[in-house]
Amino acid sequence: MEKSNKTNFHLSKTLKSNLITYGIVIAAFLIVQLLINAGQVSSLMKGLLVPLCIYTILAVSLNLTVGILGELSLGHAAFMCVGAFSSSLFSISMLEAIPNSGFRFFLAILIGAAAAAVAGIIIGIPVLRLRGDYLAIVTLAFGEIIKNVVNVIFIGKDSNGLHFSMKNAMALNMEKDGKMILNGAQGITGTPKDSTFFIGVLLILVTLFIVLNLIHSRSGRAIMSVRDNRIAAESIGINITKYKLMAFTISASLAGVAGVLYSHNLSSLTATQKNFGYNQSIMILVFVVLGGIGNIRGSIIAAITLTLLPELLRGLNTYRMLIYALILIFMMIFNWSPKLIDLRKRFFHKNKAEREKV
Amino acid sequence: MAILEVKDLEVYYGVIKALKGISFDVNEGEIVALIGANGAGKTTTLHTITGLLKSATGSIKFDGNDITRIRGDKIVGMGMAHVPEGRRVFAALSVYENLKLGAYTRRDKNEIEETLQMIYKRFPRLLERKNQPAGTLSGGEQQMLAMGRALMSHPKVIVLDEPSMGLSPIYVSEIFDIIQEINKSGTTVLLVEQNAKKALSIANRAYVLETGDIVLSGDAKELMNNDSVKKAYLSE
Amino acid sequence: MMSFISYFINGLSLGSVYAIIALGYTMVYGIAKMLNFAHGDVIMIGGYMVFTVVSTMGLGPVAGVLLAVILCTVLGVVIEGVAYRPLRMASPLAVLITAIGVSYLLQNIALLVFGSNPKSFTSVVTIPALKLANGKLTISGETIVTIISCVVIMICLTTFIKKTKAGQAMLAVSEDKGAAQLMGINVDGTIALTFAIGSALAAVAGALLCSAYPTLTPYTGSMPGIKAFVAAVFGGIGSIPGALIGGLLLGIIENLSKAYISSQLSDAIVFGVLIVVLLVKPTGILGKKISEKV
Amino acid sequence: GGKSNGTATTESKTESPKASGEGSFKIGGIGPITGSTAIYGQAVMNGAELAIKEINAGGGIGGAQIEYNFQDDEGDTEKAVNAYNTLKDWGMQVLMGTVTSAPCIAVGAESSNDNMFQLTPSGSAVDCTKFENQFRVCFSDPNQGSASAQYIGENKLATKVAVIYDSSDVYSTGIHDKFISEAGTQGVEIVADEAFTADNNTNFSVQLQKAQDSGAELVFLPIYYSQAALILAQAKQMGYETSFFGCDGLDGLLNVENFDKTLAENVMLLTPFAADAKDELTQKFVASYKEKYKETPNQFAADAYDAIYAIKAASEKAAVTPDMDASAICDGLKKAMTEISINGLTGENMKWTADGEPDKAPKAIKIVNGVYTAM
Amino acid sequence: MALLEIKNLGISFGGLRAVDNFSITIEKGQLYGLIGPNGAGKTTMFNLLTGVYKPSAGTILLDGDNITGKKTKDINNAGIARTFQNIRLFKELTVLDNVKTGLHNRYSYSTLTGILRLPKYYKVEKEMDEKAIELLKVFDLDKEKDLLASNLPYGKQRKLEIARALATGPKLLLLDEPAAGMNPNETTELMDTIRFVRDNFEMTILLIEHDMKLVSGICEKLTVLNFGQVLIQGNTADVLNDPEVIKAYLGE
Ligand SMILES: Nc1ncnc2c1ncn2[C@@H]1O[C@H](COP(=O)(O)OP(=O)(O)OP(=O)(O)O)[C@@H](O)[C@H]1O
Ligand SMILES: Nc1ncnc2c1ncn2[C@@H]1O[C@H](COP(=O)(O)OP(=O)(O)OP(=O)(O)O)[C@@H](O)[C@H]1O
Ligand SMILES: [Mg+2]
Ligand SMILES: [Mg+2]
Repeated sequence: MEKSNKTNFHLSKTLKSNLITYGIVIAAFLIVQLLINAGQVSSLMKGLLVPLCIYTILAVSLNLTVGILGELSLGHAAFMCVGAFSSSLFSISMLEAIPNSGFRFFLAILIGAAAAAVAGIIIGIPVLRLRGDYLAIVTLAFGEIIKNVVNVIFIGKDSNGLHFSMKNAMALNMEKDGKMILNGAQGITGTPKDSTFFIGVLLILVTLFIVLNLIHSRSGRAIMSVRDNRIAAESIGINITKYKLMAFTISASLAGVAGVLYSHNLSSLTATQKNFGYNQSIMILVFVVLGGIGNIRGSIIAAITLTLLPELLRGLNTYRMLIYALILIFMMIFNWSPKLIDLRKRFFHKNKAEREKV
Repeated sequence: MAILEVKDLEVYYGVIKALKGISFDVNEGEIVALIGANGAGKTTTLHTITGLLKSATGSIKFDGNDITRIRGDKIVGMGMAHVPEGRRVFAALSVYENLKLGAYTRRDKNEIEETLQMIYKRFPRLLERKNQPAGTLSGGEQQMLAMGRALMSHPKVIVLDEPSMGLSPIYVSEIFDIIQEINKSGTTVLLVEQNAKKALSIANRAYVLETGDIVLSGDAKELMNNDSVKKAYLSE
Repeated sequence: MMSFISYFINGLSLGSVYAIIALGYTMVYGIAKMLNFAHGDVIMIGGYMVFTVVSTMGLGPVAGVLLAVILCTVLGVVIEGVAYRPLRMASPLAVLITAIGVSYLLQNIALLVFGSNPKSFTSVVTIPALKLANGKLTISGETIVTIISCVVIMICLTTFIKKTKAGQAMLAVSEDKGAAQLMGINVDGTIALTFAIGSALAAVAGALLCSAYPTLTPYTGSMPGIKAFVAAVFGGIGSIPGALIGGLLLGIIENLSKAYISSQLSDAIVFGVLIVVLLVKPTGILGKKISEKV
Repeated sequence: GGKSNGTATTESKTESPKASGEGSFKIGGIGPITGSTAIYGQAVMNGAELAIKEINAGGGIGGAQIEYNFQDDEGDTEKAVNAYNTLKDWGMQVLMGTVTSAPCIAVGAESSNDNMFQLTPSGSAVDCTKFENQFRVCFSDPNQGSASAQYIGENKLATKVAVIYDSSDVYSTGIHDKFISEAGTQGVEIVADEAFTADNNTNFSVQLQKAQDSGAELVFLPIYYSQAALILAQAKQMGYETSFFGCDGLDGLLNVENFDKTLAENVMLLTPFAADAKDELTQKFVASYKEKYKETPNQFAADAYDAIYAIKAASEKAAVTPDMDASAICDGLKKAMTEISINGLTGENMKWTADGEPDKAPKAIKIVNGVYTAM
Repeated sequence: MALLEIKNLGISFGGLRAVDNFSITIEKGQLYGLIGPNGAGKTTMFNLLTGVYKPSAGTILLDGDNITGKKTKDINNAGIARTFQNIRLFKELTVLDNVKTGLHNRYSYSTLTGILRLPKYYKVEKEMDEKAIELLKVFDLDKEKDLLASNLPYGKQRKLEIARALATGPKLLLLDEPAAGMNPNETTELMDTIRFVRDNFEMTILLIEHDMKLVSGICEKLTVLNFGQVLIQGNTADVLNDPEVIKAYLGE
């Protein structure tokens, strides 16, 4: 009897932790909405709301690969890129066919997620055979390939239908009335601005729901067992490839969703080192590591803090990124130095003990 | 004279207090055994002595010097060797390279060569496998290598963490012979063993560790006859 | 045919630059087991140092390289001591991210000190170019010096690691820091030495990189850094001859694919080849197979 | 060094605090002042600042002082929107920016929504002036592409031309595409069309080799001067002697620190601005820029300088006052822009059409004995 | 029919013949010991048997099925589970989750069911919890079920590994030096547990061990390996008194 009580307690402990995570997101949303209604939110903050959602989703989804699956990926932004471009293409070509922006955006999200998932599978199948830093470098390589390839794709539309080329815009041989949809490095312009804070928060919740429920399920345990000890996992009959691929693909497709939000938030979409290259992938990794590998709530907090930080430092102007770098280094050491962790633990322990005494 | 003196040692893992202020000493030329159940803190004690862990409070004196705050590698340079739990051989390096690293703190090439030959004689398997990557050795072979590597430094004091683990019976006896032999040739030994009976049979003195505290100490032979020790560690 | 040889030789030049950077990368990775993403930026700092000494102060190229080596060595040791050492026992990922922070920091320091305008770099190489086939093919002095430096550095490093005590200590530290300490090895000292060597190599690489491609901005180091990292992986990361081979191959493949396939997709092709190589040989060309005893 | 001393972005000048809002115009600027394109953003930031200092010293716009606030976008679209919003919070009434094209397009969507007047000094992509509140100082890319082709064709500079361009850059591809399509009509044959990318922009041996092998008489470089400097050096290294022709991006070439100017001998460029031009306006500008920022200004700085003066001219024409809100100012300026004509660094009698394009004549310039000379 | 039948199994590493011409037959329900000097090839045998290494010669029949050269996971599914000489737990998972992971292939619901938390998820998870706790109780680990595996003391980690292996529902359980690092009291306890498992789970067990007290105490039959080859096979008492075995292995 007592035992089964304990089981319930165990379940409810993770449940409680999950509910807190959802609660934080919902509370944050409500507070921001109230402030907006009260006119207390600056334009900068309003403009940052959707990006904050994007980076939160990216961080949580990468944490699935890095923290839960235990594989280092340096190409996460590439999946975002796939999601962004595929959904933008869809939205632009369907602008007239589906005038209902809500429904069109809903389909765009599905398409972005699916395209990124497909990319995840295509990349995952060969890549996941590698280990550790080799896997990291190959994901980086794939990320760069995707970015490079996107930059040489030209798609145009005229009265004869769609045209496609990988050379340049002239090679499309379009009629006079032709309109470029995807113009190589010049990218896509005119994606409808369908992303809203509300949808962003909704998608964060969906992401959390998927990731948290996955972790605390049979498949999640299998994924984590592969992370902790591959050989032991095999020895108890776990299909390593399947679970690695599953985690990788889900993570990719959620990054794709973030990409959809990204491309539908800005009217110009180009694939550069900054937004879809390894710089961005590494930035997402920074969120994950700073927030604590495998710690979903930490990812959210780190993503929000580090996205806001450079904006808050704007007053420092040319020194801005310098200070940002220093703060990043300092935060990493503060969060990760074993000595400081010990100190903190002992300090809090002492405090707690004292409080209990009282 | 005590070559190793431990006083009021407290060690933490985060908030877990693994050693709760233990004191003991080892005299020059002795074999001292440290016994205790799983998780009692034996390994923690040895790690703290050789500087792999830092103590929160307390002091350790080695050969007259306070080594409490001294860097681990210097302690080794002062003449202390450690056969660690879990063997910790350098997996990608060959057996030979592992042994050479054991003699890192020594300078005289001839003396090193001499010790090397002595070790090959003791553990012919190591000579046979001298070019094999240490990581592919069998468990017992790695244990031999860990022992050989520690001996390469020609230490004044050697601390041994379960040196017989994973060894076949014939080698277990062999290893205890070796311990006695190096002790005779002047090396002081601090020994941690699950095989308490064997350990006590070769030790001069022993300490019994229970959840981070020393609960018993004394002459090894006497402890062997102590009822509580018998019951807890020597069950037949 | 002539143009093929020419593309090939130019690829070799490029490759030799990658190789020399990769040597430093692989050195630090092999011993400290960390991807030092700031390596490319140390190269950039080395470049600026040479530039300042040679072009601004008007001293000779030898003095420039020497001072750059000294500065970068100190810089490397300081970075290691301040930013990486506190995280020694933490997850390698934490150090990787800190290295990224250091990379940003160095770039922004350079941006503030030297400005964003590119500087044209005066080559530190004074050897004339080698003319072949009636002057139809030229191998530049920079290429010759870079390749020779690579080979010399490779041989020195290999000997150093194989034959010296410090080298053996590095190997031990790379495997198990705790056990290395139990051998009497000063772990922090050994890692600092590794960074010192790696950063000194970065300074040399910086001088040669900027001599071969004579431009210098605060971001000069980052792309070659990434490419050299790829080269190091290509050759088998941690393997010193592997870095050389990886670098040269990378340069040659990059140039040939530019010439014969597509100049826009050459990077994609290089990365594609890397992926294929790793799928066939998961630890790179000369990488040791990591066999885990079960 | 080319760093700003920070005054550019801090809010008010030495004016009294009440100057802000009521008595002074708030002009915001956006561009990359960190990151790999910082060189362009910093030039714009400085060029505009210089103009504003002059105007303020001379009594401001219709008697009102200008407050200037420049925000970093790192060359990134998303950061540019953040910068825009930051400026809005500050109370910006007129936007001078952004510097690079993709961010400019993204910000354009916001500014048109807010009806905020936007004048970009250097955003040259077609879509940078998509909305009616958007104007630009520089030529649009296609404009430069066709102008270059025409110039080469009409002046019979060459019949066989090779092109080396940055396929990952909006500016470069924009000019390139138009140039290629226009070349045919001008009797110019494209014998080699070679690209490079931002990630691969230091080694040009293959592209040059191909140009050489193709027998091109002229190499067209619709790129920025930092890469051009390298291309010239490498061409020299491989012993490839040919003529080079570029657009406004090439301006700045001679001012690359430590650059061997003999490499640039006989390079031709079609640009509205050259720092070595002998006219008084340019010389004064260059001198004060050099004094203040310790380097020679490039065309980005000149574009920004002109942009500020264009805003001044339009504001005075429309008789807008600082107490008007941004939207009202925009309505005034939109109309006034098409009515003004200014003599700037980048053109005499510059006028604007309602679709935001400047109307000015490019100058063809050739580098002779290390200085720009009109052709 | 024998549960496990190995014929002429062999493998080499470089020039070293680590296991050579090895044959063994184990009947259902037997408690079988594999002993031999260090480096004789015992662990290598386990690795061959579980597909970690591919044998260069020989066949392995489990319950009549040829499982030679199959993948590790398939061999586990066919009914062989093992523990490792150097413990391999899922360190960042709780004790309970370690065992539940062992149950992975015996209790199933789809990933989607898990994510959407359909009723089946709760039902199956509950069954898994119950089954896992039942197993933990056998090893007296149920009180530690919410601890991380890495925080268990050594002896308990060994037990947890056995529990996890058992959770896969094997026909044959392989234990590699289960008593290593345990003191005599704990070893005695472990012997009881192994016997209990054999009896209550109708398990067949093959174990490697250097602790003679355990070997002589619970093994019914023994095979002695020496230099990769079978030195002798037979009843425990007979084998342990064999002069060759004494000379090569036991000493004295
Ligand atoms: N790295 C660690 N982090 C947290 N706790 C630890 C760590 N290492 C050991 N402990 C805890 O400290 C206590 C003492 O452990 P120690 O390893 O010293 O025991 P031991 O006597 O050597 O045991 P064994 O016989 O199992 O080797 C144990 O409760 C153990 O769980
Ligand atoms: N991957 C490998 N490469 C090379 N040699 C190996 C490899 N694996 C095992 N060996 C060698 O094969 C022999 C048998 O090793 P194994 O681990 O099976 O021994 P064991 O009987 O389990 O010994 P122990 O009782 O010491 O654990 C050893 O000599 C070992 O060095
Ligand atoms: Mg221990
Ligand atoms: Mg074994």
